[in-house]
Amino acid sequence: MARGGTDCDTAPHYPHQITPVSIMVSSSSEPLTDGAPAASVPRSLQDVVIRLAGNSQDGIQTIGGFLARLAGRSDQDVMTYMTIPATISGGPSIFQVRMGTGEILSAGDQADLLVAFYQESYASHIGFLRPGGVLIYDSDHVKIDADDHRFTPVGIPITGRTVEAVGGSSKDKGKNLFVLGLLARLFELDVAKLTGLVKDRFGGRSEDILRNAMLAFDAGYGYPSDNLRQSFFRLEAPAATEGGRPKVTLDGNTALSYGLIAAGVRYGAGYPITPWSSIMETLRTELSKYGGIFVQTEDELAAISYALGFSYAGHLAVTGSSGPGLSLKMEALGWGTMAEIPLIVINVQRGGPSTGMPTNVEQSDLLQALYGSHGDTPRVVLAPKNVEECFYVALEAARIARKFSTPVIILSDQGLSSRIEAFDEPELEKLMVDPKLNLSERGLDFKPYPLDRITKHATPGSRIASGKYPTVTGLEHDEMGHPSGNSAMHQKMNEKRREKLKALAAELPLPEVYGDAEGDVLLVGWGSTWGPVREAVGRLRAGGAKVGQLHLMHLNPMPLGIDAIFRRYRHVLVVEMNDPGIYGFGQMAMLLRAQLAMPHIASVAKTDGLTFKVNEIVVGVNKRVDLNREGARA
Amino acid sequence: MARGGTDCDTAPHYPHQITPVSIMVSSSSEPLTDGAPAASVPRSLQDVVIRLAGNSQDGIQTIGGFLARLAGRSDQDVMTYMTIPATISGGPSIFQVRMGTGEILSAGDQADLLVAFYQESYASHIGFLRPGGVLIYDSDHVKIDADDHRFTPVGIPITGRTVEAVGGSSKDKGKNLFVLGLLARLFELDVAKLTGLVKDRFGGRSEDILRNAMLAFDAGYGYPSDNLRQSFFRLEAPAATEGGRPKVTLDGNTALSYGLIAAGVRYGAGYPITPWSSIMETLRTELSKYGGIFVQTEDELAAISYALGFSYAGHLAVTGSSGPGLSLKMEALGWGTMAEIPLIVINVQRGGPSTGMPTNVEQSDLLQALYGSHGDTPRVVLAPKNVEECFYVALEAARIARKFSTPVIILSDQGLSSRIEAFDEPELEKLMVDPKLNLSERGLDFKPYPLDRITKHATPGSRIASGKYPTVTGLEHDEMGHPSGNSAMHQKMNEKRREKLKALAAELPLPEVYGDAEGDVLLVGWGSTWGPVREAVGRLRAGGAKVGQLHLMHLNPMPLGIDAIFRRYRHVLVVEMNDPGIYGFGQMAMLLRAQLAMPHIASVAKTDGLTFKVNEIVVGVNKRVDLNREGARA
Amino acid sequence: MSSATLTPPPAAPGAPLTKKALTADHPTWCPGCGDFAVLASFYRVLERLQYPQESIVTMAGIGCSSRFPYFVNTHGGHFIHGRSLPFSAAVSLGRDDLHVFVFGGDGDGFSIGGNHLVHTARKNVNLTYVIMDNFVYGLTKKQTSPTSPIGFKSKTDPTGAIDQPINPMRTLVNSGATFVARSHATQVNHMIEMMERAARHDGFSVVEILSECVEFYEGAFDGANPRKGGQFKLIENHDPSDQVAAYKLASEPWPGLFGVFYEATRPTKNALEAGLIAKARERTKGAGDLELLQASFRKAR
Amino acid sequence: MSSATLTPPPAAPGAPLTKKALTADHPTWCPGCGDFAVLASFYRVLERLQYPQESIVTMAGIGCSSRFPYFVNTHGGHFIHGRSLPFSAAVSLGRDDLHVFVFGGDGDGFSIGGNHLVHTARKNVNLTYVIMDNFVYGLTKKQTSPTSPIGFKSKTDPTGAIDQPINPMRTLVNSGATFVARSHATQVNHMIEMMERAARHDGFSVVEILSECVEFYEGAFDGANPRKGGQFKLIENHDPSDQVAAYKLASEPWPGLFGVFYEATRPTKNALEAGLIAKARERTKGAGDLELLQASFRKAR
Ligand SMILES: Cc1ncc(C[n+]2csc(CCOP(=O)(O)OP(=O)(O)O)c2C)c(N)n1
Ligand SMILES: Cc1ncc(C[n+]2csc(CCOP(=O)(O)OP(=O)(O)O)c2C)c(N)n1
Ligand code: SF4
Ligand code: SF4
Ligand SMILES: [Mg+2]
Ligand SMILES: [Mg+2]
Repeated sequence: MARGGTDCDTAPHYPHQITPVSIMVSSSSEPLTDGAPAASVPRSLQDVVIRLAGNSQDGIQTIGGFLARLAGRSDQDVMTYMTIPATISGGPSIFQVRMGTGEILSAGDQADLLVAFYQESYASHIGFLRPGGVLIYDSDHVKIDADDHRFTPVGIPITGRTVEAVGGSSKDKGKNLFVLGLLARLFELDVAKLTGLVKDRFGGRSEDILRNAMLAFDAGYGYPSDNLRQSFFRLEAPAATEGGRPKVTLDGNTALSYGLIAAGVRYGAGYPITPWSSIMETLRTELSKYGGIFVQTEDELAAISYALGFSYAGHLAVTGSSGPGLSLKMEALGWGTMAEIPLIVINVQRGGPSTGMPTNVEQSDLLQALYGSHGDTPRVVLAPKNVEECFYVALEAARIARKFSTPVIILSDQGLSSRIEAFDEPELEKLMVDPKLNLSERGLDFKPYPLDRITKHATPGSRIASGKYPTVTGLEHDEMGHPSGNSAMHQKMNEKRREKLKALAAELPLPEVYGDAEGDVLLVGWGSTWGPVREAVGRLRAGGAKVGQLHLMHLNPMPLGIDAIFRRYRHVLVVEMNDPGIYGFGQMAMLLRAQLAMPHIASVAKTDGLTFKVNEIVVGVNKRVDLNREGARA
Repeated sequence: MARGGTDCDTAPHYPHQITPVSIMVSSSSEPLTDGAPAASVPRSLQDVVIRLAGNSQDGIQTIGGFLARLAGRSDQDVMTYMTIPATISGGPSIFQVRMGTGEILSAGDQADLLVAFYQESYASHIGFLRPGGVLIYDSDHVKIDADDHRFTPVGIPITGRTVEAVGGSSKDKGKNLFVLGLLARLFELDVAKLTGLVKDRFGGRSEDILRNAMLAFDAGYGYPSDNLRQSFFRLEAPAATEGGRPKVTLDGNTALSYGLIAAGVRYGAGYPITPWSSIMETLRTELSKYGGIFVQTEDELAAISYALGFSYAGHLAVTGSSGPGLSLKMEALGWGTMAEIPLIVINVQRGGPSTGMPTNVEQSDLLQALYGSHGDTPRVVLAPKNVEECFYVALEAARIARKFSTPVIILSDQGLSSRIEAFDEPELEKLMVDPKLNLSERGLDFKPYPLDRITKHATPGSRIASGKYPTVTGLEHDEMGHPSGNSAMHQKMNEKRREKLKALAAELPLPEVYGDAEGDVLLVGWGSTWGPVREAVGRLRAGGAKVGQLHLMHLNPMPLGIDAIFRRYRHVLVVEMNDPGIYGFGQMAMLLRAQLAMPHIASVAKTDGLTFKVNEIVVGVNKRVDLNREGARA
Repeated sequence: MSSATLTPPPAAPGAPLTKKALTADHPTWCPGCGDFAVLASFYRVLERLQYPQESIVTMAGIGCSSRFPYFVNTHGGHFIHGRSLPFSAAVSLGRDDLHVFVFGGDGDGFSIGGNHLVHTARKNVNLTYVIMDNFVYGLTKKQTSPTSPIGFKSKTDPTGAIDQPINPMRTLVNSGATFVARSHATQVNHMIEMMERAARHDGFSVVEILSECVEFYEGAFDGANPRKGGQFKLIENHDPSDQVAAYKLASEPWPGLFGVFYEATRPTKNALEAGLIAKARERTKGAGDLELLQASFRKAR
Repeated sequence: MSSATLTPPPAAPGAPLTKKALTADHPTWCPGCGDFAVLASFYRVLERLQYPQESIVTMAGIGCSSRFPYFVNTHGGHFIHGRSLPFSAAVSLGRDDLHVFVFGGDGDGFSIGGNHLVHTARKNVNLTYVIMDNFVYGLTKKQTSPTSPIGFKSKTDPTGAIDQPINPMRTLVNSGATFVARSHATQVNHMIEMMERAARHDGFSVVEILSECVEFYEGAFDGANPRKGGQFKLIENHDPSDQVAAYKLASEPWPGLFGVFYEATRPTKNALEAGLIAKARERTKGAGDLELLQASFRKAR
């Protein structure tokens, strides 16, 4: 099966690289490939999807990350997707990179190229390769189905060649870099940049490690693949890059962390949990540079208590967690609402309920974000749609928390947390918020909880001219913050806490509808379903239906005017990754139906722990709406 | 102002008592009363409302309790209402008793008789006395407004006479019993039963205490009030009592505790919090008699963990709390949903959010009960409508928990918890559930989580014939309970957990509509608003409108067929004690709108921490619905 | 609202801080409650310390004792049950210019809040924590507390408590707190001394004060009250820096000893975090916030 | 599902309980993880104890170590992070016929679960708790744990941990646990002995086992491993019923001592609650449940 060693085994020579911009893939059969090819017309791709399938120990996340970073550096759009085994000692794992010149909206429903390290990788992922796609497999480990002619298989003794290149001592470590080299050659990637990334990563360690890494890379790069390269992938010169800002490639958790820093957040507290942890790790590392403190606490109850304490002390603070940890924060969060303390709470959603599916994606904590605490606790809830918005949502959360003196919850998710995307470097000069304590003396009429205005606390350390110091409390209270058992006061303070959210709603811009402004179906989404929904809108419109997309970042309160938009469509389908519940509606669909009582709001919801595939949305829409029949009726 | 001592100061002689059944009150002016009376036509009352207003130290709760117990013993309906000061060292406090022969549905919007111990009591509560009502005040403490002719004031030197009767040593302790004696004479209450209650209560303590209590009682009873009595209150012979069961008078928390015992619940755990505590105190005291254990834990997180442990060990267990404590239980409760453990969780709702209004009533934890945990956690939520149903709801909760292997939340409230009502003694012979462990060997095909059936756990201690022992876990799992990261399995298990609630819904009876079966307005309620809503229906119908009432005990899932009922009314108004939120709908209204998307569902909601007055509902309905105009249109 | 009439006119900046300026609402405790004496002593401590009024923060959890901050006219407040320490630790860490005092009961501190106590102590966060221990749950009206002795009859142990109570001094000595003392609410001068020393201590300092709940546990501490025939025995001949010796002292039978059980110097978390910041700033050579974040983004290009 | 092929046929009732019957899934721990040895030793302990298989319950919280119950073919499971003790205490209290074992890590037990540990211990609930202490958060991939030593570099302390760690032995000795021992995952026989003694102890028994996380804290316990040049020093000449002496022993510097630090007899909560029931039944003269409840209602007439 394996094709074995070939002719050219010399040290590679790097040609002058051009940045790949669009990639032409032809699937015509050439001698270097195994078996017979399927479709053979060369076709132009706007983008390419590469899936690397192996075990988590093989370092495929590492080379996937290199590819994504490289694409970003080359002004391409990129999005990655990975799975992490839930077991501790590793196990099957994938990394998928999609890159191209157009706007990349999802990680791709199908791969153009699959690299399979093991038999299991081949078996589990071959179904994901598009017909006519290329399969590169480690011929030392994988035996493919010779009768499967849908793909173009290329067997390469990855293990053998790596061991050969690096030397016997290091077992098969380095296979990932061999593959990186191979891909660099195939796609004519910018080797200088790529090896720069490799050196950045491994340079800090021992000389040996870097040397071995480069040996493996060179072996892959030098592996005779010219036939394959020339026939399968034709790389075109890059389009002139726009004058715009440089691209950066980050994962969602890092983007969110940087967003917090830009927003002037310098204090926080947390407790580790997947997939939230990397935010606290980043902040713990970064904040001291900015003069701030991030505390790892004994549990999540303490974490939010610390965060509220920091905020009370005048430093808008952040805490966060994932599902189980959020549940533990609900009592203190209610205090934050009652005492009207500005605060940012991040929830990186994962599969629930309970410990659930810790390394899978889900959007099932929305209702908890709104209603998780006892009592009437009006909540501000935001969700970013992609990695770039992870950065901006932090700024918006901080703005709202400060202006309305309230906790703000950000719902990110496991998918966003680890996926890498390229986006325009933010204009920090304009965005940076300078955190400052206001310790000025407060006037004679100072009251922290005036019934007719939004609460503004006096930071401890501030003198109060009247000599009457305010208190913060979770008991119902009067305008000075002193406990009050007065019935009318309770009703008024409930109103006060509720009405400020209405004031916020009134200032929010109504998001623009993408696609058709009226017609058959409006697809409504929130959070990370944005990309797949947008692609689905494209496909549905291509099929002749009139379809629009409305995507919400402000989940509660919502901007005004959504009802008018909804009325322009025959169907409103809310696409979300949660369970449709006993009445058949996903969590956001429930909120919208409750608010608007419009029976044409329904759900496309699922909870398989995986990001929506574009096709799943298209199928979901067609299942609920007979677009043809209706189109005919219209 | 005080009328001073009068003629007859001899030891009282108890006439042969007849049980008062209906009470006639006339407000004609008689020599014994101060000032001029208001309306003076004698009128028959179906029931009488007595409000005692003093300080919490005065023991007015005690005598109120006696009155309520007495009424119950006399086969009358009764309902009480009290306020407890939120401060520790006591403060203004009231106890209100409403009793009568008809069905008593609420504690009454207005009092027929007000007893005011202090100036503050007078000032705060005179507005609650109906025009023409009788005001008895302690003329040693209170100076009334002589120009207020709306009421019939009767000044009595309560303090002086009590001190005189009991002897100087005991300060003014005993005023409450003086008043009890007075009321016994006025209403011709059953003195034998009443003094029996007094002896039950004080007999256990020192001789002195009981003697003093009886001295004070006698002084009140002997106080010359014959004029007043004869002219104001005419007591009629009791109607023949129905052959039915004897009446019992209990508060809601005790009824709930007894319901749990009847349901075979023998284990539980909790942490003190007002107004939940008395349930745990009762269970801690009672369960050992039944061979059970109730553990006071270090906090609420431990409490629910213990309860889940007991249930896992085969003993359906209970935990409970009020608002803040419920928030702390949300993580473990999610585990209970995931692992499908039968469990009863009681939440005695109080004013929220946060520490809120601990001694006030509210229904603002409904959405938390449904959505307080992260992830998709289908929940069973029940609420009792009155004290009697506190007993039966426990039986229903236990039935559901066992049959569907699921946590069940019972939402009671502060109002129900402490209010005393009379109801037919339950037929325990038929109702008692015998708790039994099932330690039989489980068959070869045993699986705790079969996809096609409802989960039935194998109690530890049971042999498993296959030799393959099951696990319980909060991770997503396969049919044996072993963790599974499989996407399809997650989706299927989510469905399994959701579908069993649908199965439950299908077996629930649709509650009957009270009042008009179609027409202008359907008033929907849940929990303790039942009584005031029912009275409001009566008043609205008396005004000519076509009004019905639908009251839900099963809040989630709901019985099927509610939509059809809703369609028969032009307006559906949900009456509840919570905040209408940023979109204008109370919590239950939100759920109904989300489920049914019917725009004619709206809210009559408030959060002043007090039970709904009947009139507030009537006014609330009229504000939202122009019954006259619509009636004309119809 | 109700506090309006009770608040004194503000002291001029720089004027000495008096009890009058510090008095806020009239305490809502039961007449005779031990907590009154703790409050009065605390006013005296603040008069001695003379911190600027606006720099004092008094916080508490939930309980009778935890209503304390309402009666002290400074910044501060009432957090949730059992978690006043992490809240207040953040106030201290975030604002080294403030003087942070935390008050609470035995239930708040040793039951629901027991873990936070231990972890705040091992972190040695710079603040003073006063536990008003009455061996009972006061606010919720007489349930067994983690310090209720075996046999104590409460609403949750009608036939007498059966669980072994915790030993506050042993627990505190072991926690890592760097100042641990014990006092009695009837011994005003001792109480003032202990609280003042705790306040002046750099690090996490705790004073447990036996403070009688006259409503639900009358006479609980008579055994240590000379006026009630008890013995108020002070610690003598003890090296307070010897943790094992302190542990041993704390094991004395009821009513035990009073005074400072443990006192040590160990870097506070406040100082350690300041150290991390200083080191980081050294590495980044004083770059401004904008520069720093720009550099991070540059690396992500 | 995956476990289907791994489960052995059931042992006949009465047949001796073997490791084979006790083995469930293949552990998902990293190769070399110390927890493997703890598991193997636990099988041996159960083989020695010969409890009926169906009467054994193994529970855990969340963490690498807490996956333990999946690998033991008995009733049991995986509760939430930090709260396995109250859950398991109820299993023990509710069912005196069961043998309850609880497993967990240092984060689970001393961080988020620290308070439950103390309160389950003071209540002396009859169960055995094994803490697999690796001085790090394993499952979440290398954050500082409450036992991580100062200076340990983790993802949350990239320049080294700064908070003073807790001392597990001191904390356990003080907690009120009635059996407290310490062992090392490389010392199999010692570990078996400690776990067996803990299991046979009537009351709350705890064994802390130093169990290396080869992935995130390699070599952490070499100092106490003779094969790695360390010293495995056993406790000698110690009266394990002397709590203060145990506290002192627990204060020895790293790597400290191994063996039984504390062992005492004190009524278990199981026995105390049984006593309450017996007394109540005496008072009610053996009335049945129906009669009892009827009597309560009669009083409310
Ligand atoms: C989460 C939560 N659980 C329970 C309560 C009820 N609660 C308030 S104070 C208190 C305990 C009071 O005892 P302690 O801390 O000793 O203070 P004391 O009143 O005796 O001064 C409890 C259980 C609460 N407020 N919040
Ligand atoms: C409420 C909650 N918070 C956080 C987590 C994430 N989490 C899982 S295990 C763990 C700690 C693991 O450390 P340890 O208990 O020492 O066990 P180890 O993995 O080292 O054996 C954490 C923080 C969780 N599952 N639940
Ligand atoms: S109940 Fe006890 S602790 Fe509370 S105020 Fe009264 S005496 Fe003090
Ligand atoms: S991460 Fe550490 S503790 Fe977890 S299985 Fe691997 S070696 Fe063991
Ligand atoms: Mg107390
Ligand atoms: Mg660990």
